[in-house]
Amino acid sequence: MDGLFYQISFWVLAVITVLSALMVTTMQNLTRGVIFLVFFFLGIGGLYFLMQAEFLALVQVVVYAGAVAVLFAFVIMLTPRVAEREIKQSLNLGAGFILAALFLALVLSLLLGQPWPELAAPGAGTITLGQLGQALLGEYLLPFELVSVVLLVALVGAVVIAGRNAGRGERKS
Amino acid sequence: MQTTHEMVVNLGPQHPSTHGVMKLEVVMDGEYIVDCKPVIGQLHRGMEKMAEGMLYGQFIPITDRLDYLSPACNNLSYCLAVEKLLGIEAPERGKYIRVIIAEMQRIANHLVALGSWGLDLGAWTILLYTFRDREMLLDLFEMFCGQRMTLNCFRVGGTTYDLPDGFVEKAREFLEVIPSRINDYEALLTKNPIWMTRLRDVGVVSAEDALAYGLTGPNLRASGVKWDLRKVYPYEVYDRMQFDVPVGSRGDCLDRYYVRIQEMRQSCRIVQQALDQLPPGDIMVDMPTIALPNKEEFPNNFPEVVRHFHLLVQGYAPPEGEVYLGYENPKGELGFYLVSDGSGYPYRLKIRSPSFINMQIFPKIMRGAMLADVIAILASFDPVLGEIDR
Amino acid sequence: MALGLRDVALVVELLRGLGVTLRHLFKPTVTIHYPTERREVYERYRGLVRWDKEKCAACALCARFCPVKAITIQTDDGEDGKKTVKYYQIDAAHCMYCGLCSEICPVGALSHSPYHELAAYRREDTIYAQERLSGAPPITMYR
Amino acid sequence: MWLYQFFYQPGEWARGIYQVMENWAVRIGMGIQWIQLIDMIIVAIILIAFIFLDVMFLTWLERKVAGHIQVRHGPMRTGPHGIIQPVADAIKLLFKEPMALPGVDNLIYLISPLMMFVGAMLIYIVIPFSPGWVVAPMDYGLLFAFAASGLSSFFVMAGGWSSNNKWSLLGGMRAAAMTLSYEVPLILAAIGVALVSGGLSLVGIVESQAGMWNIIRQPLAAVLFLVASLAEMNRGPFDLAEAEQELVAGYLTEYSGMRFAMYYLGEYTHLLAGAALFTTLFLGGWQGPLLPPILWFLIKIHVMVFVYMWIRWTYPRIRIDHLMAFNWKFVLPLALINLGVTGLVLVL
Repeated sequence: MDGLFYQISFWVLAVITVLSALMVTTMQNLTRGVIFLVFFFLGIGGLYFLMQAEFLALVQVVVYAGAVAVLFAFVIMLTPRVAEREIKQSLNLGAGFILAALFLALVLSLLLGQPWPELAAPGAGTITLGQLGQALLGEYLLPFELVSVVLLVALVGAVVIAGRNAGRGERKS
Repeated sequence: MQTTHEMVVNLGPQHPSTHGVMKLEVVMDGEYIVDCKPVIGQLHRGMEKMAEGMLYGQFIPITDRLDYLSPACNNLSYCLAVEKLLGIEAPERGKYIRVIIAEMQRIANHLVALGSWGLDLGAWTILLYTFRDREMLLDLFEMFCGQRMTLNCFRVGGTTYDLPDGFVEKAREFLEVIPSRINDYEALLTKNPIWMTRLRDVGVVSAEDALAYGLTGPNLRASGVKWDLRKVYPYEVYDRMQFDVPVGSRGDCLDRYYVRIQEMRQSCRIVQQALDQLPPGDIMVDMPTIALPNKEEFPNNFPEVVRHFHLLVQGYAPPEGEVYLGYENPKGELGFYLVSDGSGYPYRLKIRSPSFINMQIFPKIMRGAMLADVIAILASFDPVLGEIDR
Repeated sequence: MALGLRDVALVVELLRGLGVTLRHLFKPTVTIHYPTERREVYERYRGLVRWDKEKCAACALCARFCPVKAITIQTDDGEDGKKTVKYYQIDAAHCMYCGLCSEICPVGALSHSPYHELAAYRREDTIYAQERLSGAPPITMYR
Repeated sequence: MWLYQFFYQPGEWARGIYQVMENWAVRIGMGIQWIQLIDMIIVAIILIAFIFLDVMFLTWLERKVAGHIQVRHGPMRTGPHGIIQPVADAIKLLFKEPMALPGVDNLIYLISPLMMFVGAMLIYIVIPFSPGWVVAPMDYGLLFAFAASGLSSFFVMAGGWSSNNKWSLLGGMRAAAMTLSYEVPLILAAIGVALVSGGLSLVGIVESQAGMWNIIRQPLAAVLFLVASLAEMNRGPFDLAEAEQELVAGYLTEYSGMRFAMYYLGEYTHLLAGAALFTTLFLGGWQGPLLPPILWFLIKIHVMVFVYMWIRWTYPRIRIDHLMAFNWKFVLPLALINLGVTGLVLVL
């Protein structure tokens, strides 16, 4: 598990993820930001792979890199005059540093306190797809259904809002 | 309320599916068309002014270039107009030959229209099949008058060429093959759900609108108006031919497609009957003031030579007056309005080209359609820019 | 959308369309490979115009009647009062091969040849003057 | 015997080779990882070589099939029956001058063809060519294939957007909308198969089809998968993304030279991947009576590719709103019904 390739690929993926996350935030041109968002999601997917959570990685790639990024791109590309506007970086670096330092302190304090769990041997802690399915439709059936109802409501809401100015083209004639 | 960002797009002269150099300035809101303005004139050659400087006989090859997909029909309608001006008629055999070639030209025209329409909607293969069948017709034209597209085969008062010997057999052979080919197109397209959903209720033209905008030809008949000049004013020998006029019901693209397919079948029937009733006899009206003399007996027969030169330098001198004659061109009613001042040169020639008139309805039916429909509607009217710009 | 249940039966039509294309897949092809194989033009084909110097009576009827004025002719009167042709030229680029000139020539000096591959690299080559007006045109690359 | 093992039990043959390499490496004291690295590199080279060669063959096949369907020859001049045409195309595209366009967002303009091609090639990692010949026999193979194909649709849109041209914007938008909405029935149809053969791993699916091919057990899912994969590949009656007649060339309008070649090859890799997925899911991957498994797999793939081409050259293009309505009102419900029925059948 922790051979040479494991180390190499871990560091490569980590660099990709952090760098693209950085680029997403600092990039002025919005569409480029979306591209780096896709690389960011792929990087995270790769990291999940390394941690043997294959199903999670694939869902991450399918849902995030495949669909959410496309929706982001749709929003940026289709709403008029959004893509061209350059996002100016706010210049008060001072406030930025302070906030960052505070946040870092908070995270470190949490992390160092906890005992680092030894990285589980492969296959021990990970649950197989079958168990995941059983759990989802077994004990956790109610929360699963509730979540799907919430999603349905969101879907119907989106359709209604989008459908309000339908009949495009005709209204002009 | 801030409208979404509207795009002005030029379905410009340089576009794969505008059937020539027509430019459609289209204002689009997303995929939907808000407004559309056709811009023409790129192919204007000033034919009507050219006619004023030419003798009646010289202008015939120019009419080939009007609707370059059906040159024989253009020649025929010009010659008929001049004959009406001169008050003469072609002889029997001449009329039959003209009808045969004109109806074959109609089939060839509809084949091109159907092929390029299928191509515009993504069905690549239908284009190749229709052009393969049109090739047989072009061979027949080449056999008859020596050219495949710019035929220049008819003259005022008849035709210059008689049917070559192998022509009738080859034409009959063609008539056996073509019905099965049309069935192939029908199998490929007519009930194909994709083709139907692409064309059903797209670019609907009601009968009143069609008449109000002056549509003619298959586009008018698709809207349910039974108006075919070959039946209304049967000139040449159309009154001796049994054929029926296909008429659509809803006036949408699918009906225009249906009318053209049926018209091809009817034209085959006409050519079949004309070939059966082909009478012997001469092919040019034997009036000295019209027909060119026979060249063999020139050296010794001097008055004939004088008449030959007189005809070709002065041209025929039609009586003063004006005439208008509309002919059922495959695209609609192609009309020639001739004003003559008694000299050999026409005083004024106005060409009523069907595609130019049919095109006026584009802005009305394109509004609210989608971009893909614009292409389908454009192809359903089968415009030819040579005719629109003259 | 128009695809109601009635249209579901149209799936058979989709298959029929596939049948047609499959049938055409095995049909012999109809195309010819142009430069290597050629199509014989028909006997009445109106190709490049040929001019016969002896027959020509220098009446300039053809130059006058040509709709696009592709023919230029210069005549001078010969010894025994008969007119002869000093210079005769047909611009194959202007000519639209309508066949009117060969039809009206009183002495039949103009006739059509089956040559239609008249592309040339220089504009002057499309102008066929005196001697080039008879016999075959210069060999084009794809002959 | 060696040849028999090569063709008929490629799995053991590959393991034998690996053993030989391993003891050789141990003898000269090289670390295990380096052996795995070399092994991976060799496998990668073989896979990419297969993809490139087969894609070039596909471009040739497409032009010949299109030709003969349209009663004409297709390329005949480059080599006997135009065999060298793909090489000629590749060289031409190599030397075509890629235009430097004003107002083009260069980063995305350059990345998207590359990433689209990568996305299309990722699918081949999980496809079982023959027993043992799988780059990564993951037990979520099916899900990985759809993740990879979903990825490339994003870059088609990014390419369309970044080439700063109205037509390609429209093309890109259409492509994204289409691939997104047709991914759902595609996955549902594939899940139907996974239900029947129990498990998501492609190798398992192929083995479960030993008795009867899935196309018989899941005919409706096969048809739906065919339709949805056609839309996913922007081919056939659904090629709205680069509808030449409407959008001039859709998202490919501003691409020329090698960049266009990347998109073009990406499309054909997608076609091959779609055909390969269809064979593994429905036509029983490498199962076949007489011939070696690898040959069976290739034959089935190219039969499927022919079917895809045959459909493309027969039907007109569907309109964008019909496409959406066709999906949400026709293909998706059918996929759900199919899933429900399969579930019921399995439970009872």
